[in-house]
Amino acid sequence: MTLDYDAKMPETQEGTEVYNTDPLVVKSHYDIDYIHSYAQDSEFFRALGKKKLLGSKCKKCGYTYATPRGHCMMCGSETEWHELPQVGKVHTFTTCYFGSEKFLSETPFNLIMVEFEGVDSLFMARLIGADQEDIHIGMKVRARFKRNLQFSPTDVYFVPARE
Amino acid sequence: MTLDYDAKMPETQEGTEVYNTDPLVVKSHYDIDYIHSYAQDSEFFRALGKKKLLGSKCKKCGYTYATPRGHCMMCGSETEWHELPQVGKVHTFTTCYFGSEKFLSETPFNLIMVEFEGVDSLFMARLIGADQEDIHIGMKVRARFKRNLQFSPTDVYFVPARE
Amino acid sequence: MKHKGRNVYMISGGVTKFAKATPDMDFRLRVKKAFDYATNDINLELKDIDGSVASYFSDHFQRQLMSGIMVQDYLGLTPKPSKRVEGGGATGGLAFQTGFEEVASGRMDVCAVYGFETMSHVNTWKGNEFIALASDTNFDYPVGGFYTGYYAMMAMRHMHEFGTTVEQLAKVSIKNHGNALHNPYAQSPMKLTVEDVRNSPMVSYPLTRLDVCTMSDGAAVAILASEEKAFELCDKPVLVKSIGTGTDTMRLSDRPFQKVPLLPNEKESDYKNLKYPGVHSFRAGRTAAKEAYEAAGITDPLNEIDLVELHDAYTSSEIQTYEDLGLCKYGEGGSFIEEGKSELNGKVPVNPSGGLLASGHPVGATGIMQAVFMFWQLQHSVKKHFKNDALQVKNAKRGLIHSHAGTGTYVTVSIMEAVK
Amino acid sequence: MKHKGRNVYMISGGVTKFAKATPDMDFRLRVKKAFDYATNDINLELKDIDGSVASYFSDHFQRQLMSGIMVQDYLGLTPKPSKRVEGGGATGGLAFQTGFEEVASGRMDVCAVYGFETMSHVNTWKGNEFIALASDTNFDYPVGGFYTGYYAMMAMRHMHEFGTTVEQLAKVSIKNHGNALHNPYAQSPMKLTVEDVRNSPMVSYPLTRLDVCTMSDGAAVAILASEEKAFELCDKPVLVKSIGTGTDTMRLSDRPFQKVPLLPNEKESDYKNLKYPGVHSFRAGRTAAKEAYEAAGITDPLNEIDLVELHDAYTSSEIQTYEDLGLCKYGEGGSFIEEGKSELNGKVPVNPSGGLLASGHPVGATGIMQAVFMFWQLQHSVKKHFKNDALQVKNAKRGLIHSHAGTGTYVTVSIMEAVK
Ligand SMILES: [Zn+2]
Ligand SMILES: [Zn+2]
Repeated sequence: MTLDYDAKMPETQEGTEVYNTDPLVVKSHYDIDYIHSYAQDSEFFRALGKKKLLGSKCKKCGYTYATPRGHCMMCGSETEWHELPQVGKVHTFTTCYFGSEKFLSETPFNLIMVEFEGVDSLFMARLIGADQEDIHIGMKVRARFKRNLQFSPTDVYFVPARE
Repeated sequence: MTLDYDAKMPETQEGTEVYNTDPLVVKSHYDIDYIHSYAQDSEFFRALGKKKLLGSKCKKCGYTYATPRGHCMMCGSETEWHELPQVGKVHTFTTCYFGSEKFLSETPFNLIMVEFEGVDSLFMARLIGADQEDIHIGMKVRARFKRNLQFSPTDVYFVPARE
Repeated sequence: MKHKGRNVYMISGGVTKFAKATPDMDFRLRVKKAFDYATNDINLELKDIDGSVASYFSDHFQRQLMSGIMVQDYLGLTPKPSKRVEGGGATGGLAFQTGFEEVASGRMDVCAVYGFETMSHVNTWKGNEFIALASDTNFDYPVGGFYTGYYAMMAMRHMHEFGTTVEQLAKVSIKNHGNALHNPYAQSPMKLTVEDVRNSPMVSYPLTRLDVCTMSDGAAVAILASEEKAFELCDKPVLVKSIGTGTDTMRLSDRPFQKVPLLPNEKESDYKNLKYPGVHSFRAGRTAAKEAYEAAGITDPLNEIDLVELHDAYTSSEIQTYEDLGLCKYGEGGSFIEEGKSELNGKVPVNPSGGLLASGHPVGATGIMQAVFMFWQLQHSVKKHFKNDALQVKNAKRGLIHSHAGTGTYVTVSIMEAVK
Repeated sequence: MKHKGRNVYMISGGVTKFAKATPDMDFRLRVKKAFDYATNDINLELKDIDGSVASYFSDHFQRQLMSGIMVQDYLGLTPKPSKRVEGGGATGGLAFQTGFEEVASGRMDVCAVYGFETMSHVNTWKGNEFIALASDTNFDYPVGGFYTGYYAMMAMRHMHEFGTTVEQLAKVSIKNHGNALHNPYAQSPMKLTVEDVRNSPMVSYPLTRLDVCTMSDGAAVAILASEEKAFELCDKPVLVKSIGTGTDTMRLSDRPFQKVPLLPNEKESDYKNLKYPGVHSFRAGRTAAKEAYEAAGITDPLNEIDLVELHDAYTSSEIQTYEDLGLCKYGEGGSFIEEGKSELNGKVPVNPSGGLLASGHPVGATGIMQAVFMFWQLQHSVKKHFKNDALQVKNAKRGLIHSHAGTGTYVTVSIMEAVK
């Protein structure tokens, strides 16, 4: 090209949404598609498809986690997979009437921390089949699994269990 | 509700895109719509619609900026708006053959830093009407403005000017 | 502390009025306003400042990475040294402590710590989502990521362990919103009753709207200095006597069940059957308090601390924090507020400013705002800065500030003392 | 430094092999690998560590806010004190210096500094966008936000001011990729010619693919300690003699045109007509070097420093940095590489490890990786850790590490010295 002294950017009708002019307030959008690896925790998510709930057990000190953890925070050693019981108790709970934008349409929903017999730590999950006033600490709950996985920890959820 | 021991999350066909199973690699999307205020710099963007390029001038020490700055970094005092000349020189330049995802479709494009007579700092902009091999440091350029604003600093751009 | 570094003093501070949205100013200008207030108060010049620490929580809220350098630049502090410090809700406290270390280590004589957050960039529920991205995005966020939900579960367990009641939670809200009636910088001053709190919309059981702080735009600045410079530049510097920090696991699920780390005024038999921290207490808060108390030689916190500004993003966490700080024993937090011990005229006023609940919580600014309010208390200059002295704690000689990140992942405690 | 704090030593280090993508490990496990390497090397136990500093650049890259606490947690370091430090590309250097201050201030006896970044979370061009979000999102990012473009403009001006050539840039690429042939941790070892570099795809004129570093997954850990602990825990500790930091404006447009801040070996007449820094030089780099040199008593850097690991994200910035560090005068950077002065067997080997260009640049890990490689050089233990001693600088007694954020907004310089 030689120099074009009269070059002109083409006009487009791609506008900007403006919420105010003084100060000038505009809408600005951003989005991202991540390539996200579950890395050393992958087996947890795959196992949900086999209706298995996997925690971790320290090979050295035996501390047992209700969550996937490649290494033990107590002694620093490697853990191995450890199948969790599918029945536990409500250690604590809440019912969310509001929430993050992503989950607003699902409100109200119950969150619980589950304690399992013989396991040293807890597991956080949704509880369905009970309203806020039906839930109490110590209540027995059991795990259920989705058939069509989303490879999310919500592929497992809990329901009330008979005492 | 009384307790529902057989409660079941409805199955959906909302699946997850999976790139690998071992390790488990999934697509995860995130997007945000911001309510963004240009705040004390608003006038710069509005002025582009009147084909004016506004910089800032320190009320106290007189230092002149080719960019909007509410306060002077030299002495900490407030600045006032200061209309910039619309003709300047290329202080430095490049041509981008690759870029951020958002601008990939616009490559190759030229970026320049413009120096203006009597102004202490520079202004970054696109240059059109010239290919990489036509551009040189010291080259005269002039500002042009879009008619349909996007309230973006690209509402002003530069083209080669006759010496 | 292992060995003592140089003495560090706070010599000035500034805060913007926190508000839901202040679109007329960007974060740089907001910090500049707080910074100018602080520098004008003692006629400090840019050349007196050796460097800075930037405090903000979230690139997402800011819609701008490396916001710290843009403030450094706007304030005219380039090319001086600076860095950004972050740790969720405790960001301000951590940045304040980093400023302390800049001076204590001998590197800087005068260090400006500036904090800010722009939370009006998105609507409230998107804001809650941003905050929830600071929980484990593989295991916690997807389950219904919402920090109020996490705190509500902690509150429920605290109620279960200790018999804490929702009325006791409400009393924290009443106290803090009430104190704020006299704080011109506060976002939400309100005169409330227990019924008001309990009847406001339920957010996450048992926490209602009035048990939870709001989102804010705001900025705060603290200027720290060495002993020599402090007395040269300021008529009434305040000593930062000691600092402490604790951490805990990201996932609530992973919190252990062990023994309580004891303060000097506690004994093992106090907590025979208590598994600690579980999800009812903040081990990081206790750890931070222990470090700060040991370095300051405090063995009886309730009697050796005159006032406290603590991180009450939730009414329940204020009660839990009384216990972590050893103002009362674990389990006694509910009665501590019920008996009025943390009221403005109580044994140890807690959040005389109104706290986060009523002052607002622009995350990166919050911990520094606490330092500024505490500085004014210990200078006995509340009247000058608030234009009224209703909130001036009369005997304020030694104060504690406390900053806290999501479910207690990072907690800081710093002790400040009047010296004149 | 105003006053001297306690002496600080580096006592161990670990690095993962940097790679484009390592999906088998998340960031926590990557840090654990580097951490275990460091602790095993000197049989350090968790109980020996007083606290930590977390180093990572971007919440966007991590897809996780507060990633630091998840590492703290994974390493078993809770409830000990920690915080995250950030400053773009200089994050690692800033975190290393923060660890230094934790020890120098007397707060910690042993501090673990861990850095990491997961850049394989997005494709390369999205990654470039994330990085560009760390330029002014109102004024620079929308114009075509691309850091290689910004650096290319700086390089063009450097060529204009000083006559630097693209062949000289290429020589930096050849040197660093060549050195990496002997570094088993390096991502991109390559034997190159000037033609290879110039014929590789043009990214942003005049910078080609081989003038620019790549994105990486990786982690690095440095363990710092007080004098007493250093000699107790480690056979061959290395002194961190001094630290320095500088900053500059976020927008390149706002950089001033003033006088060069002189080093002791320079005089005003050297730079009669040079407007500084403009966009050809990094004022923050010069500021950082001045602070570090003054504190270490260095007056003649070229003769008093034996080797350098510097931030060569672009070949042009390595040349610019020779000048900022005073290894040569402003304007002489091109001939400095051309004359082989920074070669492995030159006057002062620069980036014997291969630098960022060849080792990789997982942002939060990078500055700490430099510290680890320098530590091994000064311990004369390269052979042990690399399984070959081709890169061991024979006379390595005093080294300089240099970390740098986008267009020189934050720059750190730290001086390390062998003591045994
Ligand atoms: Zn173990
Ligand atoms: Zn001025």
